[in-house]
Amino acid sequence: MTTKNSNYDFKWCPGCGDFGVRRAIEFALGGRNEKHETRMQDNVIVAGIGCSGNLVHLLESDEQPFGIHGIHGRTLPIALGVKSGSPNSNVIIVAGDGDFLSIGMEHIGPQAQRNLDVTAVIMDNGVYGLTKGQGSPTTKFGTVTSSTPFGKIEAALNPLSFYLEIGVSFIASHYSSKPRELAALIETAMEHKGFSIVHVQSPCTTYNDTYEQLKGNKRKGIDPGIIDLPEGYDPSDRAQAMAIIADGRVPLGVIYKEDRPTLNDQYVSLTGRAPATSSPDKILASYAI
Amino acid sequence: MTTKNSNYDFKWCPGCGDFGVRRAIEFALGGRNEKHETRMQDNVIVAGIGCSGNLVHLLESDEQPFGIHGIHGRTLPIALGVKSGSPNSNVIIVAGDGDFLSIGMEHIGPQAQRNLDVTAVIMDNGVYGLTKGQGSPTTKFGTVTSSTPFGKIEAALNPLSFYLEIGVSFIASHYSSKPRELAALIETAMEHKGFSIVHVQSPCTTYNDTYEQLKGNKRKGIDPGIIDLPEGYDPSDRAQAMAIIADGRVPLGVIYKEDRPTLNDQYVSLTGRAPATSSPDKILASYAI
Amino acid sequence: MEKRDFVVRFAGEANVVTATEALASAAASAGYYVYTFATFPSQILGGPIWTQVRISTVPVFGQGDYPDLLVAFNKYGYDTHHVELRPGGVTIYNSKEFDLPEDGLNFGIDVEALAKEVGNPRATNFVTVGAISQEIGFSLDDVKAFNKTKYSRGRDSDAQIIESNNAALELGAHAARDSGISIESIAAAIPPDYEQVMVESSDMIGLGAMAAGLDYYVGYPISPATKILIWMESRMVGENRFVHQTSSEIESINTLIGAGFAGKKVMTATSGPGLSLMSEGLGLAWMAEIPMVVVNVQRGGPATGLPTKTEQSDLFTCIHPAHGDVRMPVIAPGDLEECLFGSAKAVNWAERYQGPVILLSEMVLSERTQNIKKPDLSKIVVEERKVYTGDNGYHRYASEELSAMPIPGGPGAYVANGSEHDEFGDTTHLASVHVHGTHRRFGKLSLLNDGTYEEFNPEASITMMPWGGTKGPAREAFEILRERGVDIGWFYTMFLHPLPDGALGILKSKDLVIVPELNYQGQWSALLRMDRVKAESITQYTGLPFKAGLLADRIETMVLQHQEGKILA
Amino acid sequence: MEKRDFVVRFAGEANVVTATEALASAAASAGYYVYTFATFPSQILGGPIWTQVRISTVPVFGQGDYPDLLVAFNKYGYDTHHVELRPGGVTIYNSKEFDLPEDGLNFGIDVEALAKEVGNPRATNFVTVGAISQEIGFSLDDVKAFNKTKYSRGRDSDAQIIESNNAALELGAHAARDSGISIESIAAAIPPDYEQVMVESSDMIGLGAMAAGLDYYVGYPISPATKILIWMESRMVGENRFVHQTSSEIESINTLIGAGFAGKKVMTATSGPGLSLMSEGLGLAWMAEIPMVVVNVQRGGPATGLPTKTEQSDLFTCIHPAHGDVRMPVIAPGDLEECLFGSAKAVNWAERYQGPVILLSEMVLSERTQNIKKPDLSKIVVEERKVYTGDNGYHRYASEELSAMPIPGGPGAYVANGSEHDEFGDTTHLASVHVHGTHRRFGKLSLLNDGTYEEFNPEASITMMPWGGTKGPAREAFEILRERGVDIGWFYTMFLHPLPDGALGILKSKDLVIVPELNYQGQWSALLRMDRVKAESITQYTGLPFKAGLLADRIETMVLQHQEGKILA
Ligand SMILES: Cc1ncc(C[n+]2csc(CCOP(=O)(O)OP(=O)(O)O)c2C)c(N)n1
Ligand SMILES: Cc1ncc(C[n+]2csc(CCOP(=O)(O)OP(=O)(O)O)c2C)c(N)n1
Ligand code: SF4
Ligand code: SF4
Ligand SMILES: [Mg+2]
Ligand SMILES: [Mg+2]
Repeated sequence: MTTKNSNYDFKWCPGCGDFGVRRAIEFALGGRNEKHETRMQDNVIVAGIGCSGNLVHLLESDEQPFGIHGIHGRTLPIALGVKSGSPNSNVIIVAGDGDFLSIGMEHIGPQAQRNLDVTAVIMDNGVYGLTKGQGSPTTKFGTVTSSTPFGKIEAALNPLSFYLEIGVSFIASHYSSKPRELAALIETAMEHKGFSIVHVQSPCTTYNDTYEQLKGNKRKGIDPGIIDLPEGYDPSDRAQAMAIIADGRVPLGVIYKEDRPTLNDQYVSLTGRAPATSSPDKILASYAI
Repeated sequence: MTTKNSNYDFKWCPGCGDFGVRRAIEFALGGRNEKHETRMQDNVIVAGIGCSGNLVHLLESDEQPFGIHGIHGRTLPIALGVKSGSPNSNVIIVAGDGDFLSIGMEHIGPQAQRNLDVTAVIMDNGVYGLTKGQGSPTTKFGTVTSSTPFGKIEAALNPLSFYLEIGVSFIASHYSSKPRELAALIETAMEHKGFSIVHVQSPCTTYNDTYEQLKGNKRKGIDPGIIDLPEGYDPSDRAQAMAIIADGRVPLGVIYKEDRPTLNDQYVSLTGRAPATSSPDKILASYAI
Repeated sequence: MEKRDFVVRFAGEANVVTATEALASAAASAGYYVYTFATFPSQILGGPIWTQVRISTVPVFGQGDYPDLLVAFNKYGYDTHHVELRPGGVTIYNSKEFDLPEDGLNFGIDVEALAKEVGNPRATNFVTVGAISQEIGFSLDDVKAFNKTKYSRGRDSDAQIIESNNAALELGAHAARDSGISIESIAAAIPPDYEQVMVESSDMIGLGAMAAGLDYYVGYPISPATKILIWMESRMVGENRFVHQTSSEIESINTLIGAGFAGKKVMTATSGPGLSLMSEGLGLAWMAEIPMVVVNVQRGGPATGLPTKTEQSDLFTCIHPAHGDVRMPVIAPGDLEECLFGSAKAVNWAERYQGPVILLSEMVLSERTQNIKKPDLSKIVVEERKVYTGDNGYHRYASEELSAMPIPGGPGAYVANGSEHDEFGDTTHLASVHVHGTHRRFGKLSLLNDGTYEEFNPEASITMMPWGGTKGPAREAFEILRERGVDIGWFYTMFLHPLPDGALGILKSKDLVIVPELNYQGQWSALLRMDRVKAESITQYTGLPFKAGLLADRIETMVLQHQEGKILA
Repeated sequence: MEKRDFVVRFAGEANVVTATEALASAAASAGYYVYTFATFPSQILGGPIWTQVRISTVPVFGQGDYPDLLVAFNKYGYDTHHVELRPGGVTIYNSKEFDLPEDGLNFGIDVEALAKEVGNPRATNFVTVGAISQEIGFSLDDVKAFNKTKYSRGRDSDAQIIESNNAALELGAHAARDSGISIESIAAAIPPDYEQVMVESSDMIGLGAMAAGLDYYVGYPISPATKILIWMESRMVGENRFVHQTSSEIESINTLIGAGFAGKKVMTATSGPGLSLMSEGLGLAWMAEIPMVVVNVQRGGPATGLPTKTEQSDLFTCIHPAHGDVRMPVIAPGDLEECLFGSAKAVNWAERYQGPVILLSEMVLSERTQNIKKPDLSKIVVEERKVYTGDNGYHRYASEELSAMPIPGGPGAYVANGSEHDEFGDTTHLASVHVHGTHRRFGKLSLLNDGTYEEFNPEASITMMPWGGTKGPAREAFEILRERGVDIGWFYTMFLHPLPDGALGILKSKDLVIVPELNYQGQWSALLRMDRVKAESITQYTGLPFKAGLLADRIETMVLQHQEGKILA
C-alpha cells in the first residue's frame, strides 16, 4: 500500500466484507510462505476491477507480494500468463462477482479445461459495488437495483454449480466474517495443484447488506443462510458436491476436489515429444536451397 | 445467395456436413412458415464466422430470410438485439464450435439466464474449419492438429452438459447426415418459447472427418457414435438428460426442455410496473425550477 | 462591495455533495445562474471530494477559476485548496478537525458539534450552507425549500431530518454572523424572463435522444457513463421500447447491431475502457451499415486510467476506433444545451446515413448541474430511416449512395455483412466490389454536413478553436483576451466529424488555429493538421478542466510567439 | 530473344499452389531469383486462386506487373486474367475445360487427360509445369528434385506419386514442344556467390523474434496470421519456452500482460479483427509498462473485411489502438529480410522501453516466397530487459524515465497497474501523478530512435515514401521514374513510430512527400501531416498490391501537378 497519498487512497466502506477477505488472504499468504519457505515476492496477486480488486493495494503486511491490477474482467488470462511464464510463482486472483462472472465469465472454461494452477478468491456481494449498486450475475431475479428499477429480469447464476460443471478442479465456499476459517480454506486451495476457486460471500454494506441473511437473526425469525458440510462429507464425490450446492444455502468448506495434471505439467509432458531445442541458426539452416 | 459472382462465392468442400444442416434448416424454415403462415422475411439468420456461418449465404430457396453475418463469436448478442428489437421475427443462429464455444462462450450464460427466445443451430466439427484445421474447444485432449503438433493440452468441453448447467431451456442434439430428422428437431426448437440450442455433429471432411465414428463401421469394428433416446425418454426430466449426456455418445433428439417465461415476456411484465409512458415534454417539465 | 459572480468551493468527503446541491438549488430558486463542478476520487464513501458552485447574476460559461469562499471540512481539504482562494477570499473550516490562526479571513465552526446539537450528525453540510447563506446574503428559505423537497421521501424519518437540517442552517448562519468576518455579498439576482430547468448532462443526453425517437438502449455500468443507463432504465419505459443492462460492452455493441438492423433507434453509453472493447463491433456497424449511437463519456485514460477525472483523450479512438478504413461521425457537445441537441442530432445522423455515430461527452460535463433556459424540444426535427418498401429481390448495396434499408418482416431481405459484400450483402472480395463498398461507406458521410458552428471576430488571422467541455473555460479566456485587445477569433462547433459545410475552408484560411484541449498529444489539432489546417494545441492533462485566466495567458503567449515567427504551424 | 525477367501467372483452383511451388523451387535451384505472389478467395478447397512466379537473373523488388505467360486452368481464370498478359504473352490453357481460337499465342493442353494417362488425376499441375519449363528453357531435373523432396513423406504412395508427377512433367513438356508456339526463353541464371534460403514471411518473423530471445508466444487462429502460430508451435519448443493457442484474442493479449510481467519475452500475432479486440489490453500494456510484441498481419478491412486480400488500412489503429493518450511504437517490414530484422528489433524495443510494440505486416508479405541471401543472424544483438536487483521497497515508477523492472520471485515487488498510479504502482489520481505518469510513458519512446532509413537522390525536393509491403512495387516505380528523368527522391524506413533519429527533419524539409499506400484514407500521409510534413498519398484499395508501372505514372502525374502548383500539401 502506498504511504504517500494515504488521504487519497481507495478505502472500503465501514463494515465491507472485503476487510475480512483481506485478513484471510494475509493469513493464508503468511501461512503458505512459512510452510514452503517462500517469500512474499514469490506470490503474485492478480486483481480485478471493483471494490474487491482494490484489495491488492490494501494489504497491510510489511513485505508485499507482486500485483497486477489490470482491466475489468481479465484476471484469468493475466493469471494464465503469469503462471505459465513463471511456474514457481504462487498466483492468487482477487475479483468480484461482476468482474469474474459477468464480463470475465468467458475465461473460466478455458482455465478449467487447462487446469491452470492458480487460486481465485471471489468476493461475491451480489452487486456491482464500485459502480454504485447495479445488478450482477448473482443478483436474484426480481431484485430492484439502480439499473433494474422494476426488478432484475435475469435468473441468477449459481457460481458453485457452474464451476463444478465447467471442470474447475477445486471449489470451496465461505463467507467473509470468519477470516481464520477462510484463511485455512484459501491456504488449502493454494496447496491444490490445479485451478482452485474460493467463492466468498462478502457483503456490500452500502448496496447489498446480506450479513443478516448469512448469519441469520433469531429475533426476526431469519434462519442462517450458511450451512456446514455434513459429517463425513467427501469433496472428491461429485454427487455429494451437487447435492450440497442444490441445498441453496452457502456451504462452508471444500465442496469439490479432483486431482488432475495441471497445464504446466501437461505442457512439459506433451511438448517433451518435441524435437530437442532448436537454435535459430539450426532452424535457419533448414531453409537452405 | 448471390448469383452474380458465383464463381467467386464461398463453397463448402465436397462431403462437408454443413450441406446437410443447410437442407435441414431450409426444410425447417419452410415448415415453420407454413405452420405459422409467416413468410421467409419474418425469419432472421444470425451467422457466425466460420465455414458453418457461410450457410447464411448458401440457402437455395427463392425467397430468402434476412441475415446478419457479423464478426467472430458474437451471434448471441446480435440475436439478442434482433429479438428484443423485433419480437415477431423468428431468429435462428448458425455457428461453429469455435465461434460459439470458444471466443463466443461468454454470451451463452446471459442468454440462458434471460431465456432469450432464439434458436441456435451449432455445427460442431471439432475443429476450426475456415482457418484450416486448428483445435477447438470440442477437440479431444491429446489430438494433433496444425496448432497442436504435440497434442491438444486442454480437456474437451462437453457442450450438452454445459448448456444444461448454464440454464439453456431447450437442448437437442443430432448429426448432419439425416436432414429430415434434423429439420424436425430444428422446427421443434423454433416452436420452443425460450433459448433453444440444436447441437449438430457436422463433420469436416477436410480437417476432421468423423463420419465413420458417428455412423460406425462394422467391417472395421467401429461402433456407431450416435445413440437414440431410450424408449419413454422424458426431456423435462433433468436427471434423464444428465444420464444420456453422460453416456458419451451423441444422442439424437430433444435432450432437455423446460418451460419458463422468455426475456420478452419478462420484460413486458416487469416494466409493466413502470409509470405510464412519459413523453419527452413531460420528462423535461419535471426539471423545472 | 457586491459581487455579480461568486464561487464557493467545498472540500471534504461525501457530505459536500448535498451541500453543493442545496446551495445550487437555493441559488437557482432565487433567480441566479448556477453552474456546478465536482471531482471525486475512485471510491464509494469518503475520500477527498471537492465541488464548486458558481453563482452569478448573468449566465456564465465556466466553473470559475478561483473560489471566493472555501469550505474546508478537513485539514487535507484546506491544505489542498486554500492556495486556490482568490486574494481576499474567505475560508470557513471545520474547527472540530483542525485549527487555523485567525487572520480576519477565516473562521472556524465546529460543524460536528452543531450538527449534534440539532440531533442529526449528518447535518454538517447544512450547517455550512447556513453559514454561506449568511455570508453572501442568501435567504435561508430557499435552502429550506430544497431541504423539504429532497427529504420528503415518504419515510417515517422525513420530518425529523427536514427539521434538523433547517435547525442546522440557522445555527450555521448564526455562527457566521458571530464570526465578525464578512465577505462581499452577491448582487441581487436578475431572474430571467424565461422558464428554466435545472439539469445534468445525463438528463440532457437521454432526453435529446428520446426526443429524436430513440426506442432502444442497452449499457454496461461504467463511470461516468452509468448515469445515462440509470436515467434510461426508469425514463424510457413503455410499449415498443427496450432498455437493458448487458453483461459487457462487447455484448452491448453487438446487441445494438442486432436491434439497429431490426429497425430500432438504438444507443449505448460507455467510457474509455468500454469504448476500446467496442472497437470490433463499431467496425462491424460501419461495414454492415447499421444505425446506432455510442455515447463515450470520457474520463482520464489510458486503460482503467482515472475513472473519476476529466480528460479529452479519447478523440483519436472515437474518430477511428477499429482496424480497416473507417472514420466515425463524432459530435462532441460543449455544454448542457448541446448535450440535448447533440444527442438528438446523433440519433438523426445515425438514421440518416445508416451507420454508427459517436456522441463524445466527458466527465466535466457529466458532473455539472446548471439551470438553463428550458430547451425548446420542438426544435428537434425527428428524422426517420429510409425504409425499403418495394418488392423482394432488392439490391440493398447496389448504389454508390445511401439506399433504403429493409427491415425484418418487411420486403427486401438481405444479409447485413461484416465481410466485403455484393449488392445483396453476400460475401465477395472482388476488387471492384471492395472499391464500390469503400466509396459507398465514405460517400454517405457527406450527408452529415449540416452541422452548425459559431464564429466571432472572423476577420482575425489567428483563431482559437476549443472542443467539447473545454468550450466553457475557453470562451471565458476568449472574453479576457478580447478585453486585453488581443486580435484573435473564435471558432467553435460540436460537429467534429464531418465538419459543418464551410468550416474546413474557414479553418484552412487561418494562419494559426489554437486548440486548447485536455490531453497530452494535442489530438484535435493533430486531426486538423491531417486536414491541412495550421493548428497547434495548448494542452493540459491533470484530470481537471482549464482555468480560464491561465488559459488566456497561454493563448496570448502563443499568439505572440506566432507573431515572432516562432510557431511554424 | 532471351529475357532476364520472366513472370508466370497461374489461374485456377487449389492445384495452382503446388505448381507455383514447383516452378519457384526449380527456378531457385537453377540459380534464379524468385519472387512469388498468391491471392486466394476466403474458401477452403477450390474457388478462384491466382498465383504468380517471377523468375529473374537479378534480384527483383516486386511481383511483376504483367505476366509473360498465363496458365489458365479454367474459363473463369482465362477471362479474368488474359487481359493482364503483356503484349505478345502466351497462354497455356486447359483444353478439357474450354477452347480458344488459335492465334499463335495460345495453346491448349488437355491437362486432365494427360494426368489420367500417368495414373494421377492430381498431376495436372505438373503437366503445366512441364510445359512451362519447356517453353522458358528450364531443365526438368530441377522440378523433379522438388517433386522428390516434397512427396517423400514416408507413405506407401510416395513412389507412385513421384513417378507419376515426373511422367506428367514429361508429357507437359512434350505437348508444349508439339504446340509449335514458342516464347522468349529466359537468360541463363547468374547464381549468386552467397548462400541462399527460400523463405516466407512467417518463417522470418518467427525466426527474428527467436533470435532476439523470444520465449513466450500465444495466439488465436486468424488468417493470415495463423501461419506464425503454427510456425511457433512446432519450432519454439524446449525448456522455459511456452507456445499456446488461446481461446480468443482478448485472452491472448491479457495472457501476454501476465507473461511479460513475469519476465518472459512475449509475442502474439493476429490480424485486423483480432487487433481490434486487443484494443483495451494494448492500452493496459502501455499504462502498466509491460514489454510485448503484437504482430498485426493486415488483411482487407474493416470488420471481417477481406480476410484473404492485402491492404494497409490498419495503420491508424496500430498507432493509437486504445482510448486515452497512447501512441504505440510501430515497425512495418517491407520485405522478407525486414520481417526478420524488424521482428528481432520489435522484441528488443519492447524490452528496452518496457512497453508494447506493434510489428505491422500484411497479407502480400505473408503469401510471398522468395530466395534471399541467407541472413546473418549474428547481426541481431539481443537486448535484455533492465531487471531490478536491489532491495525491497523499490519505487518502480518514481523516475520520469525508464527504470529497472522487478520480476516475480525477485526483489522490488510492486503493482503493475492499469489505473493511474504512484511510484509503487498503487492507484492515485492526483493531478501531479497523472502528469508524471504521462511524461514517463511518452518520454520512454525517445529510447527507440535508433531505427535506420534509406534515402536515394536526397537532393530532390520531392520525395516518395512508401511503407510496408508497398516498398517493393514502389521501388520499381522509383527506378522507372529515374529512368524517365523525373527528379524525385526516395525515402524509406520500416520504423514508422518513433521515426529514426533525423528522419523527421529530412521529411519536413521536402516540398512534397508522396506516399503510395494501399488504403482509402491515405493513412500514412495523414500521420505525416500530423507531424507537419507536407505529405500526400497515392492510394489503392482493391485488395491487391500496386503495379509498379501504373504507380510510376500516378507519381509522375502528381509531381507535375505539384510543379504546376495544383497540390498545396
Ligand atoms: C471494461 C470496463 N467496463 C466497466 C467498468 C466499470 N466497472 C468498474 S468495477 C465494475 C463492477 C464491479 O463489480 P464487482 O466485480 O462485483 O466488484 P465489487 O465492486 O462489487 O467488489 C464495473 C462494471 C470498467 N472498469 N471497465
Ligand atoms: C476476432 C476474430 N478472430 C479470429 C478470426 C478467424 N476465424 C475465422 S473462422 C474461425 C474459427 C472457425 O471455427 P468454427 O467456428 O468451428 O467454424 P467452422 O469453420 O469449423 O465451421 C476463426 C478463428 C476472426 N474472423 N475474427
Ligand atoms: S460499495 Fe460495497 S463492496 Fe464497495 S467498499 Fe462499499 S461496502 Fe464494500
Ligand atoms: S474445411 Fe471442413 S468445415 Fe470447412 S467447408 Fe471444408 S469440410 Fe466443411
Ligand atoms: Mg460485486
Ligand atoms: Mg468448427
